[in-house]
Amino acid sequence: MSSTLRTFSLGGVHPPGRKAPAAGLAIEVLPAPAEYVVPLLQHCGAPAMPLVKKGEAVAEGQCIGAVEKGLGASVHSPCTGKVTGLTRTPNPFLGLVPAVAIEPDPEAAPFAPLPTDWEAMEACDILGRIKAAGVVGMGGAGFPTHIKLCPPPGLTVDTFIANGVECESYLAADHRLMLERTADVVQGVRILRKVLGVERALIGVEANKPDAIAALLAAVEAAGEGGRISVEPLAVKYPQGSEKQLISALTGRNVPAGGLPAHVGCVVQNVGTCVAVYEAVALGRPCYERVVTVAGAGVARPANLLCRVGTSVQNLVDHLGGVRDEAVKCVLGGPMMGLAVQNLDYRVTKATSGVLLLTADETETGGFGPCIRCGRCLDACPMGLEPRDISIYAERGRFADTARFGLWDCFECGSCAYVCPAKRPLVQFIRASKLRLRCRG
Amino acid sequence: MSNERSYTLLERLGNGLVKENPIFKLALSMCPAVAMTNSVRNGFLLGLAVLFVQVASNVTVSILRRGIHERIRIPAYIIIIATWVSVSDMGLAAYAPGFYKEIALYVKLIVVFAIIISRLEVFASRNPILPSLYDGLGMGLGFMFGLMLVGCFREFLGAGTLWGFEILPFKPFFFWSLPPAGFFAIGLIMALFIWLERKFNAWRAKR
Amino acid sequence: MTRRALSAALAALLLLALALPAHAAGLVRAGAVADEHHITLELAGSLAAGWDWPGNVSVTERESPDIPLTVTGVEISPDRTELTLAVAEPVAEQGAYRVALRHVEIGGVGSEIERFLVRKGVLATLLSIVISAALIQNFVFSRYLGLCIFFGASGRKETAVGMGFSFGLVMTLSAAFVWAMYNFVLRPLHLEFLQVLTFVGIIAIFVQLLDTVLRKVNPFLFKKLGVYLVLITTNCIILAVPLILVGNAYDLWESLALAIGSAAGFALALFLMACVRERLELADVPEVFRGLPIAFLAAGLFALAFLGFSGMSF
Amino acid sequence: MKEFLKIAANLLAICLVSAGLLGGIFIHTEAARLRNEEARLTTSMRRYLPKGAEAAFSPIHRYLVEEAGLEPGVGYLLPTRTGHALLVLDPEGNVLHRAEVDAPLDSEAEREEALAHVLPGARLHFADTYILALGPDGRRLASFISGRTTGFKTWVKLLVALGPDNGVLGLEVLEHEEDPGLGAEIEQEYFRNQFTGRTLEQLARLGVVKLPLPDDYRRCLERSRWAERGLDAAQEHEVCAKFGGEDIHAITGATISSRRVTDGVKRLAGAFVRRMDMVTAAAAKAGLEPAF
Amino acid sequence: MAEKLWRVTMSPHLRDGTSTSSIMWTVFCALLPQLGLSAWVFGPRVLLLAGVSIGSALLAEWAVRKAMGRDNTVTDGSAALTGLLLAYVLPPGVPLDLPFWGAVFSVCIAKQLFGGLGFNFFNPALMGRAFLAVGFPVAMTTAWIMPQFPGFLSSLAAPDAVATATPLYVLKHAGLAEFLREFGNSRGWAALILGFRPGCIGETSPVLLLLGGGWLLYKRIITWHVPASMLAAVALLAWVFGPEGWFTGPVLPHLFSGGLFLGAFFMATDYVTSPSRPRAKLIFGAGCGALTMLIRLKGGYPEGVCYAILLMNCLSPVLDDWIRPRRFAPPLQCEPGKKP
Repeated sequence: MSSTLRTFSLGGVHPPGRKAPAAGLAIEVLPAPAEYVVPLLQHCGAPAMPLVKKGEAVAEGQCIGAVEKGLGASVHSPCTGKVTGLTRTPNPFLGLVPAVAIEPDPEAAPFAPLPTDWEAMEACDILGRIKAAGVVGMGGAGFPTHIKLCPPPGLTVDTFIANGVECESYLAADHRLMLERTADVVQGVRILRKVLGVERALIGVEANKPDAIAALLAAVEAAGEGGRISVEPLAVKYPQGSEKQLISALTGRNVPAGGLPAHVGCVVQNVGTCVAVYEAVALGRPCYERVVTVAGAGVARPANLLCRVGTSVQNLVDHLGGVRDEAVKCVLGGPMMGLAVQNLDYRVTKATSGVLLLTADETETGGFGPCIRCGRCLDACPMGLEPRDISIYAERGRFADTARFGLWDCFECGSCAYVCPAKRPLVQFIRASKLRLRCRG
Repeated sequence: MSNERSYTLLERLGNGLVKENPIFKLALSMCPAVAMTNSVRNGFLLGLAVLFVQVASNVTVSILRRGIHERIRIPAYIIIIATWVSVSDMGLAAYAPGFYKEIALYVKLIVVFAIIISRLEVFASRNPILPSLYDGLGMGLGFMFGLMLVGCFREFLGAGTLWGFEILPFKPFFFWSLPPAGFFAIGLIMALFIWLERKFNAWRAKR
Repeated sequence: MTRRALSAALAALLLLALALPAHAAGLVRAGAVADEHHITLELAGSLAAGWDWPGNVSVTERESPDIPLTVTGVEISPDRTELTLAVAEPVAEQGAYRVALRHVEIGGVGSEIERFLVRKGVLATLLSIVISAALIQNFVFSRYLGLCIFFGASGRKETAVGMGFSFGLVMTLSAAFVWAMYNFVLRPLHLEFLQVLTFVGIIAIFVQLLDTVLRKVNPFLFKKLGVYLVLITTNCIILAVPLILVGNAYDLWESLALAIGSAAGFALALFLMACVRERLELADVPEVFRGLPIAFLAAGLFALAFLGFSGMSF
Repeated sequence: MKEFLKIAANLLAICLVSAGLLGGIFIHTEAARLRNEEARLTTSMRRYLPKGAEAAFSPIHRYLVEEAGLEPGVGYLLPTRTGHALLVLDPEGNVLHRAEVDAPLDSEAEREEALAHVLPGARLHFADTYILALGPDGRRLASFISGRTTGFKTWVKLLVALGPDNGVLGLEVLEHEEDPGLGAEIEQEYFRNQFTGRTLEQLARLGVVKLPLPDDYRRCLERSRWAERGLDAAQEHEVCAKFGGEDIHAITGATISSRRVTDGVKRLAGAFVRRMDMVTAAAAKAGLEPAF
Repeated sequence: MAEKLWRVTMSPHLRDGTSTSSIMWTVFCALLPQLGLSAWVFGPRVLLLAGVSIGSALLAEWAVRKAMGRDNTVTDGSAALTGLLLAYVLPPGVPLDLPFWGAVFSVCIAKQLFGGLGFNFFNPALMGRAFLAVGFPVAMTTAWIMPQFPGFLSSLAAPDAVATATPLYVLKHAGLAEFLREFGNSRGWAALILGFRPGCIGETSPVLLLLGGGWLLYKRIITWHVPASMLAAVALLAWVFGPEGWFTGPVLPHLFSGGLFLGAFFMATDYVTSPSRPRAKLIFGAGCGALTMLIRLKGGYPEGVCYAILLMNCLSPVLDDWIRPRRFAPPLQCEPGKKP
């Protein structure tokens, strides 16, 4: 059965799904914490400039950080309250980033949506709204959505792809969104299709979420888009959620190395982003909320929490009954690409898809051995690169030689390290090589 | 010539035997060191031939150093070496026929041993006769020493004998008297040299 | 495309050379030593019925026509165009044997006595010289020659390829020259004792000449190969090959085959060693073994592996 | 141009000087080389002669004589009582040619020249040389036959010494490329000496057995090694007599090499005896008096 | 509550269950049935040989790592596997010091001096064998043992096989006719296929080796490429270059009477010394097979698997270099305006 389903051609691995508890749990709303610290930089790019000062009162959804130029997205206040200070907060990827600390006002009224008839709007106006709402990719990378929606001049886009794959283990945030806000997903897809001016839209979902597929099919029918939005079940394989792999799986087109999806006529957005776009465009609500899966054997109670940007991880965990003693590792994001953090003071960002508290049984903690040249990493790499050779050269400090093994095409999905029997930290070697070469070059 | 340093016999001998030992340090002319060292005697005799050629050509080149035109330096050196090699070849064939049979090819190949021409180029062409003679002696003896050391190692381990005399009544490791073992013997002895040198340097630094 | 066709044609030619033994115009078309005790003859036509072998077949070594080998049986193929002679004494593929058939009628032509010399074909001989020099008696791993350059030029793959190529060029050309010099000058004049001097002189002059010509004609190639040219003069193989071809009294073609084979074998050894050493640079080799000592050990292992070719004969 | 001439003159001078030097040394050493070579050969051959026996070594050179359209003949350049003669026989032993040769025959070149003179038009290929040790009365004391046979890997070059009655006096392995430790053991005394003392008839029936060499037989075969702690003469004689009539014990792990060498010895000795018979008969017929 | 210390490592935080040592021990176990059979038919001394071999390999690994001041790697199983494989390529009657010296050579010279596991470019066990073959030639060519059977199976023994001659030796030096006389009947074939014939400790039973190899294939520790292409190359060449002329050769004797199965499934598939890409593996396997047949038919030894694999080991860095993974997509051409 699964062999007839489409998937990407090269490499890929099958990590254990471990989605069971979280996937069955409805999204639950996290109560407002005592303080939000909203990072002004939530993805690689330029940090937003703060628009508020200490002591200033802010309203929920008010823009508190804006980006004038460069790669960036504006940041909005997650609550009505008072700015208690401009500080810095750690970000697992980016180090210490500027942030705005806000103390919520418990009595404030909830955000009032501002329904708009988006179908009557021009595409560029919709794009403007998306930009103003600070929508970013909710899949994990947090790339500003409005930039992705403007393909470089000269490239024509003919296909929009909604990414409902969620191939990372444990995570179920997108799954729950597709189940509980199916109609919003479809609306988001329709909006984005309009922005891009394309007819064809695909929603790729892995076959391990049959309920989501069924719900989406029904919602597409209900929206009268039966012929134009197709829901595509895909074989389960990691990293299908990566843009290039998803495009390859759905369309058979391979994005050239160093190219954009637009080079093969595609634009990909996460289903979470579709919902955010829907909220921003149709309801006028900026992006400051997201669903975070908290899972792993180290957490007292797994859950899918709807929480606001700036909430601390500690808040999430405390709400769920705290941490078990066996937990040894806290990972922000999925287990394959997420980052382990040394404490729980990290803040939820727009890109935080999960918080995993892993026990020693679930995760690898031992040291690594020499490469035995088994070649599994070569077979696993979805990009057809040579992690083995990169790691061997990097281990001897010969970083300049690593480029010819495809260093720059690596998006660090971790498939190679997952299969490595010597437990070599291949991704670490790759990252170190990139860093070293960037610094030098 | 530019190099007017004075060299003494002792200094040159030390240089050839240890500091720039042709086999273990310069790693030049390894072919006989691998192929001809399964007995000390072969090593000694081939070393002797090399010693003769090295000294003779060093002296010859040193004498002629002002007469040889710069452009044909290399061909001239090669002809000089070839002459002395032919001399030793014929001499050995005539007066040591039994031994000559075993190493005939290698005696002829002394012509292309890199150590000889490199000494001519590096030393003899820039120095007067006496230092050149000393240098030839040093290098030739160093070469002979290298061959004999490897020979000792292999003959003792391989056949239980030294210079044909039975030391052990059995053959400890037949393997070492086989030709491919030459590579292993040289590799190991080279590493030993490096190790000793490091120890020695560390010891001297401590002093 | 053309390269592929060319290599296919070459391969076909080589196979042909292996497959086809010597040809002759007589009633026996071809003959070969099949194995240690059998010689096969391919007849030009079918053998007339009624012929029986005892007393009618004789086999001798070419060198000893007066000492007949004991023929213990003759097998005639069903279509009567092939004879297999069983011989009591061992015969060797490399040897040459005279076969005489008496009172035979083959393809309608009768003959009182039909003689045939069974030996290897020319192409097969040349091929076996090439293979022997390249693999079985590989100069580096089986004869332990050319080691200075072998260790000196096997650090990088590009160097190894450049060295192998220049070496092959000089080797082939100088072998031809040396052959001519020896056979037309030194031997007729009984100047064999000048062997070493002339050979090395020819090689040195050749290298110098190539150096000069290349510098003028193809500066690009010179830039690539120039460095190696000088080194070639101090490579044992370059002198060993002439000495061997003179010692074995090879003819011109055999000399060329020897030169090509040994150059190919040397290039192969260099290339393999370069691959290994490039990989060794990444390895955690013990401090004192870094560099030359480990290269020697690697060469020793190669030599052990190349023992697999020992005793091979074509 | 002047520069070029200077260089050329320079190089030429070096070449000429060295060639001259080598020429001089060659003339001096070549004579010594030949003398020494011969001395070495005769000493090694004398070991197979009775102690104190006076012997002269005279070679018989064998040639293949090819004339157009004919079965090749075999030419023997042999010493006669008066000088040398060339005797060409057909494979059956009938005389095709005979000629007295009266020229210096010391080197290959001289022989070639002399033969071309007595047998113009024929193509001669040198095949091999038998060396006979002749006593003062012209009796054959020993014959030395060298030839090659296939070994396990490549060729093996053998030297077989036969006595006056064509029994084996000894065997030497001159060249071989057998595996060290296996086939290469054919050069060891314990293998070679097993042939010593076999009569021609025994040799003809000689086989190879795959049995381990008995210890006391080995002691008596390895004469040089066990000389001081070995057996006394009587015991040795007894052991040799006991095993000497049996087949050759193959070298452990190298049965094929042993068998090939044994075959080679049989073939070389057989061919030699047959040829000597033919030559003696033909010489008598042709009115030649060979020196043996 | 004290601040909890969280472990920080790079992604991915999930790992596949296999580890270097699990792979090594799986291969080790896949080899064991053959050892049992050998102990049964050649006598329990075989177990002693294997024990000495494994023990000295482990000892050598420990000692040389200690001498070099490196961490202990005895438990990763690679040394034990080398020891076992070395014992497998020895004749069952060799003296006990052979496996010791062989293992010391394999582990110290062929592996650890080159940087240890992962950097040895020759299969250590086979290198050990090549070393023993030249260093102890007599024992390595004569120490064969005729299989002994418990009564009820004695009918499986090949009838009057010459003691101390392996089937391949008979095939090479006595000819196909003699081989067929000894093994040509159904009992002979059964003995060849089941493993009741003289040979190295670990090569006798194609059936058990195939089982072990099949298990490794099933566990995805090895892929089919190398064994399949090696067996195919041997079969093809054996058929083409027959003793009686083209396309007449005996395929089955060449497949079943040597160390081919051991080599194809357990030696040539060694990760470190064989290339990694499927296409390279096919070439590698075919090369092993071709060289095996070249040595068997034309070379100086009756069996060529060991040297064939060693010779192809020389080429595997080259093959790895030439045959690289196919990239996901070619790099972007410098014309951003057009779709590639």
